[in-house]
Amino acid sequence: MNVNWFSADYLPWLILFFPLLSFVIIVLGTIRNVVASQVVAIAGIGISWVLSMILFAKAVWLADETLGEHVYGSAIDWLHLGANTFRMGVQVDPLTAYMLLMVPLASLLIFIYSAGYMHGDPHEARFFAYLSLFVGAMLTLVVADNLLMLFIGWEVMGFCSYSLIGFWFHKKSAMEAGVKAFMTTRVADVLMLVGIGYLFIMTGRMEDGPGFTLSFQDILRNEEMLKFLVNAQSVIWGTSAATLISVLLITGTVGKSSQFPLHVWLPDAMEGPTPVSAMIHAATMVSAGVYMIVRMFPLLSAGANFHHFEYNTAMYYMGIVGSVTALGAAVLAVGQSDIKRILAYSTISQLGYMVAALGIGAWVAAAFHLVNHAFFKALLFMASGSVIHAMEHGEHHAAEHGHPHEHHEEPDGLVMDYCAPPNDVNRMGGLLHRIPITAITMAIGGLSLAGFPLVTAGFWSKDEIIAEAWHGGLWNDPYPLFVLIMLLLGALLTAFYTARMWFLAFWGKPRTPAAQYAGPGWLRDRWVKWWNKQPFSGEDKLEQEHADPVTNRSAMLMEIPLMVLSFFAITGGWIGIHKDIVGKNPLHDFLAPTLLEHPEVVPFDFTPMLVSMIVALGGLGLGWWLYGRKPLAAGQTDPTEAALGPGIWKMLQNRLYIDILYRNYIVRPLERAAEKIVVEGIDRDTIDASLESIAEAAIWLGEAFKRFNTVVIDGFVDTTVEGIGSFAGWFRQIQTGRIQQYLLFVTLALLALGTLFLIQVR
Amino acid sequence: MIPLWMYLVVAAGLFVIGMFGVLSRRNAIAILMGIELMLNAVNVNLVAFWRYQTPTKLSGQAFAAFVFAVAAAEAAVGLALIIGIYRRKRSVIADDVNLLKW
Amino acid sequence: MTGFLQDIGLSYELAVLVAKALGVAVVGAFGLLWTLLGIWIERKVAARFQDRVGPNRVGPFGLLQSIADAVKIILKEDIMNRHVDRWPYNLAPILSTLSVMLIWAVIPFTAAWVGADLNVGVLYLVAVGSLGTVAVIMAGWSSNNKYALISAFRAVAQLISYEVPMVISLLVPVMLAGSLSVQAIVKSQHIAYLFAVPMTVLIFLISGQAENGRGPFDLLEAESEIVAGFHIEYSGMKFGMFYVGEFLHAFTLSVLTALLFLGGWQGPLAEKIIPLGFVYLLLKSVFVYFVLIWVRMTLPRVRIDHLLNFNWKFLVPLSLINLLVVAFLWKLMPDTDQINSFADALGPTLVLFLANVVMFAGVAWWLREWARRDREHIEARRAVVAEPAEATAAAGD
Amino acid sequence: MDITAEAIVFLLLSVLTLGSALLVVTTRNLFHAALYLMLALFGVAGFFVLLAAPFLAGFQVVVYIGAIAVLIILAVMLTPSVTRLPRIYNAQWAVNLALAVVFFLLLFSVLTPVVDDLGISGTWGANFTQNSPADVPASSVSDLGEALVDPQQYMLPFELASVLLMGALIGAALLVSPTARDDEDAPHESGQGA
Repeated sequence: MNVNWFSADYLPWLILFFPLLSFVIIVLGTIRNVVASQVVAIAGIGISWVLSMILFAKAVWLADETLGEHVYGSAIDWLHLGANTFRMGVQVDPLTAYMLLMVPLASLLIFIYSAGYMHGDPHEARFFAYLSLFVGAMLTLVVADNLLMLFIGWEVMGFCSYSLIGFWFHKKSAMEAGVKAFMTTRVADVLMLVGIGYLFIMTGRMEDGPGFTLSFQDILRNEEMLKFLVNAQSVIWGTSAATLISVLLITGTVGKSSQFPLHVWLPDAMEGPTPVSAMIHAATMVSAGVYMIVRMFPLLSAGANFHHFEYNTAMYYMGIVGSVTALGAAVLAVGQSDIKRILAYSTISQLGYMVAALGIGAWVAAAFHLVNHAFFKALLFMASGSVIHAMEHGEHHAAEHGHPHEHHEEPDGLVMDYCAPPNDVNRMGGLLHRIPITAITMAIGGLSLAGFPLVTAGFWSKDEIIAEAWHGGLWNDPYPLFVLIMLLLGALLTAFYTARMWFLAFWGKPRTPAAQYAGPGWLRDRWVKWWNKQPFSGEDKLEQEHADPVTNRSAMLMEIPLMVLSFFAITGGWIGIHKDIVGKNPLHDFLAPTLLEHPEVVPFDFTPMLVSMIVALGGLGLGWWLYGRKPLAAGQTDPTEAALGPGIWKMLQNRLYIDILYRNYIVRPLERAAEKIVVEGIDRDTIDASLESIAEAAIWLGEAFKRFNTVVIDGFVDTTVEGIGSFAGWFRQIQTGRIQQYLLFVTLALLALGTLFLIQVR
Repeated sequence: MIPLWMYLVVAAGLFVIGMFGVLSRRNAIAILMGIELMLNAVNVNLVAFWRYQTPTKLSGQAFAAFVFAVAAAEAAVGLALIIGIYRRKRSVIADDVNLLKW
Repeated sequence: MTGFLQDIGLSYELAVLVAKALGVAVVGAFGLLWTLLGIWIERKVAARFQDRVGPNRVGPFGLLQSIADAVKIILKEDIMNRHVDRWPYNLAPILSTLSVMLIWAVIPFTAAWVGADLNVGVLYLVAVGSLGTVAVIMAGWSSNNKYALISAFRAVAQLISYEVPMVISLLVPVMLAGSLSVQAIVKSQHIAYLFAVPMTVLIFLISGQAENGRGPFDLLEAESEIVAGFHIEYSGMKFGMFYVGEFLHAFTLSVLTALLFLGGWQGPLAEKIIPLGFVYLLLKSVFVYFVLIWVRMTLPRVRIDHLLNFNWKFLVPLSLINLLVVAFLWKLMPDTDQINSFADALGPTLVLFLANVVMFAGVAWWLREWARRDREHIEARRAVVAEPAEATAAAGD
Repeated sequence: MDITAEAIVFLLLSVLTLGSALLVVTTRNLFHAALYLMLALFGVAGFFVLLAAPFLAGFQVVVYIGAIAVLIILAVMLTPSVTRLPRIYNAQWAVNLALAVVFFLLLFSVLTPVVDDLGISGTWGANFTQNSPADVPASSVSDLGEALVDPQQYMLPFELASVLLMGALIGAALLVSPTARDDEDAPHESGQGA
């Protein structure tokens, strides 16, 4: 085969190849060498990023409708199934290209950040191996040209998320969080696999169709196929095949992207190292779910005419699940004090936005928000990691200064409101002076998340979703209106809890000694001095280097990605500003050819924009009013708690008891049922019993054989052996050690031989 | 001239005498002497056959020469062993060195 | 001779037998008579070395002294200890003399006078020479005397050891002549081998002297240590026979040296006037014998370990190297198998002589290094021995 | 067979060799046995001369008598306390004697035409009756020398023999070297004698 690997048709293979290669190299080769593993992993993703950029540039260069019609891509035969063949292939259409802008870049930055964050961990090489595999799987999923290959990447990511969340496997909570994530997503994945299988079967039933296929090109860009699926009756009465498949696929996303009611795994997922959280929340895992439904949108929306506000079951499903998740998660985020958990709920909430946007047909907006969210959420998570690092350092430092370590019990299993001390925003305060770069970058990310008007990326993408909902809600259709209201409330709360988080962490005075001494690093201390108008002397520098020369490098490695991401958290949104404002919407023009039927652009309306501005600013303002105006002092009750009352607050902190509900009414009964029915009834009383009777029969037979063996065979063998033994005992007496006797025997033998020879000659 | 078989019979006698010495003498040095006698018997045979059967081909003489070399080596190592054993056990009786048995 | 005997009516075999017997008698008688003269010469020469006069009472210049001694020794009582091992004790002196006399069987006295020109003559020399060892051992053992036994031990060690370099050095003239026959070796010496291979001559003389148990190597009968050694229990003519054997052994060595390296009977007109060869041989032998007496009278006796060390660590390697060098050069030079005149021999002789000079230089350097190392070793040991004494002295203070 | 000089010499040598060999194995005094061994070896050398192999005869005297026998004597002298053992034969000597006689008779019956003459067996003998061999080439000694170093003939065994001798030399030196007795466990009688 003559392949030009640098043509756009084959380049996607290389993009996914290099991280996977890094994984193999690290696992098989450099697992003992941390630095080499770092280099290999970063080199792998770095090459991948460069190739992605090349591909993206090519796609942009070709930014007209032809890329939608003729995607880049190539495929090989993978598995022959009788008359049919599974083909594995890659494709790059505008949507993929847009994802390739985000995924490798965010991953690369997370990798660099990890090199600093994971410094000193005994299993750092393993960590990088998993990260590489994680990214490789995500890239596989992104460039896949069929649903099966996408599903492979999907599942590998499931495994990687399990491994990475439970990376500190000696910690029981981490291990359980890993299991929880894996099991929860597994529930959804099984349903999704059923959907994929059903889709595969249905495509084969179409007359004059392409035959059994899962290829995106064959299904999504084939109008007759979509029509056939919509009209085909499914196995469940009253629903079309398209509906059934869509619901199953969306369920997969509900698990993967952590939508209500399967959202419970994501908040626990931050038991893993912070770069993993950044990875899961931004670049890979949860994005994959949304990416999948964005990708499958033509199928999901088949039969609906949402431009004229006619929706189908799948879209209702998405819209309701998404908006409920968006608001619910935002509400939950308000009640959290763990900085990472706040961000986790915000992720769930934002993913809810995207799913809800798809539910009302805002396809471009969903993709837009997906990428923007990835940037600022990666930024926020890495910044929070930096904060945690600083707090841990501060704790050690405080201990050196005479403040005793606080020994905290780690949760054994599912403890709802546990918050690890360095993560607790109540224990922070005043960190702006200790870690200014982190504070500033986090502020940028937070503003983007909150949708600070006109400047930030988050504003533009979120605004587009709200605008679309507004557009639908204008027609007094209750469904878009419901979505709109939910999303607006969610946006308000998002701005509020973002402000709360930031002010609690960085504003005011330090509330604990740990916060007072937080934050190492040359750059940070230099900034601290600069901020406090103190000269940074050479002595200080020497002291720092003496204290911890390695941490300085880690700190630097952790801060560079923050600054890079800050840039994207702001500018990422500018490519998608509505064309009525700036005259051209390049993102929309670029993405639109992906779909067979180009999505219409909702006419610009100033009202929703104003509303969203007000909501965002209102939320931020409320946050400032409660937390920024007079910063929380040590020991003071949270103002929100005071406003809501302890009952609701406790409920919020316990995540509305959903997790406990699951535990008590699903997990435990299931466990009990498994114990009773499967273990005792089926396994022990039926299978074991029958096995035991077989075993008893076998034992009896064995006894019989044994008796035969002892008496007959052993008797024979023993007699032989004893005979040989006694003969040997008698015979060994000739070995007297007397050389002359031996010689006598030799001579006798010689004589015998000679006589024999003579007789023969005769 | 003397027929070949006379040489052979003398050699056989020498060999048998040496063999008896090897088999019967208790002293290790005497055993070694017996071995020398046997080797000499073989040499006589070799040379006699060379003389009577193939006087133009020197195989017999060459083999006798090699027997000399082997005998010299055997005597040197054998006597060294005997003296070593004597130093250790104060005995050169072959039957006293019978540790290697069942 | 055989012809004459056949003429007077004897059969061929008998004639040969008688002729041989006559030859043996003549040679043996000459040997014994020459002993008497030789002993006188030796005593005279030794006396000169020791700044004495030597025998001068009996006969002119004391010439008859040996005869007087012989008469005396024959007439002395033959004492035999009761505990001696009778047969070996009595056989030993005979064997001692016999082994020397047997050597004379292959010596070519002139171009025509030779007892038996064996084609394995040199090997015969070596073989018969080794019988002398047996005589010494037998004497030492059978005397049932500690000193004699020690002497026998020494004899075994010394004689077997020095046989190695001697045989190796004997190979050199064999190689140069291309024959084992002594007569052939003598005849091939158009230029005496002494000039071609002086190193070999030196090695041969040293090892031969040691074989004889004379000169600086007379440990077998070191009077000051083991009171005459293996012949301590012998008296009378048995002792006399040992004495004769020893003297003849030494003189035979001189004769062999003369034959193998000095051209033997060769000399002006030696092939024309046959008896002249005998005179030449005698002169050359006496000269070598004089040298041997010189050495014997000049050098002190060596210790047994020095003796063996010198042999195994110096003489054997040196003789091997010497043999290899000569063999290599001899193989290298053209037409070495067709040397029929003085002129033919000149070139190869020169080459070999030069090689020997180089070897001498190497040996001199080697010995110097050896001596230097020895000296350093001794000094180091002396320092080690001296130091603890000082240390204890210091501790005592 | 006529009574020629050669026959007489052969007879004498046979008596000498076999007689002294018998004495070697029967003499109580080992020193005497070693001397008899020398005599027997000398007789063998005589056979070599009779068989027109003077080189081997010389070799026999040099190597066997001059070296091996002397070494044996040395060994005898080094182990003096056992030269006069109460018994010189071990327990099986009678069997050995019978065996030796049978063996000799076996060989005798094979080798000699006498058996045929006696009519004991018609076809046993391998016929070794030739008594007038061809003459030995005059150059047999130098031929032997050349054969020993000829790559086509005996060079390999010759070199192997030299390696063997070297090994024996080193091995013997090692076996009796003073350092080899360091681990000695037997009591030192010599040490107490002084």
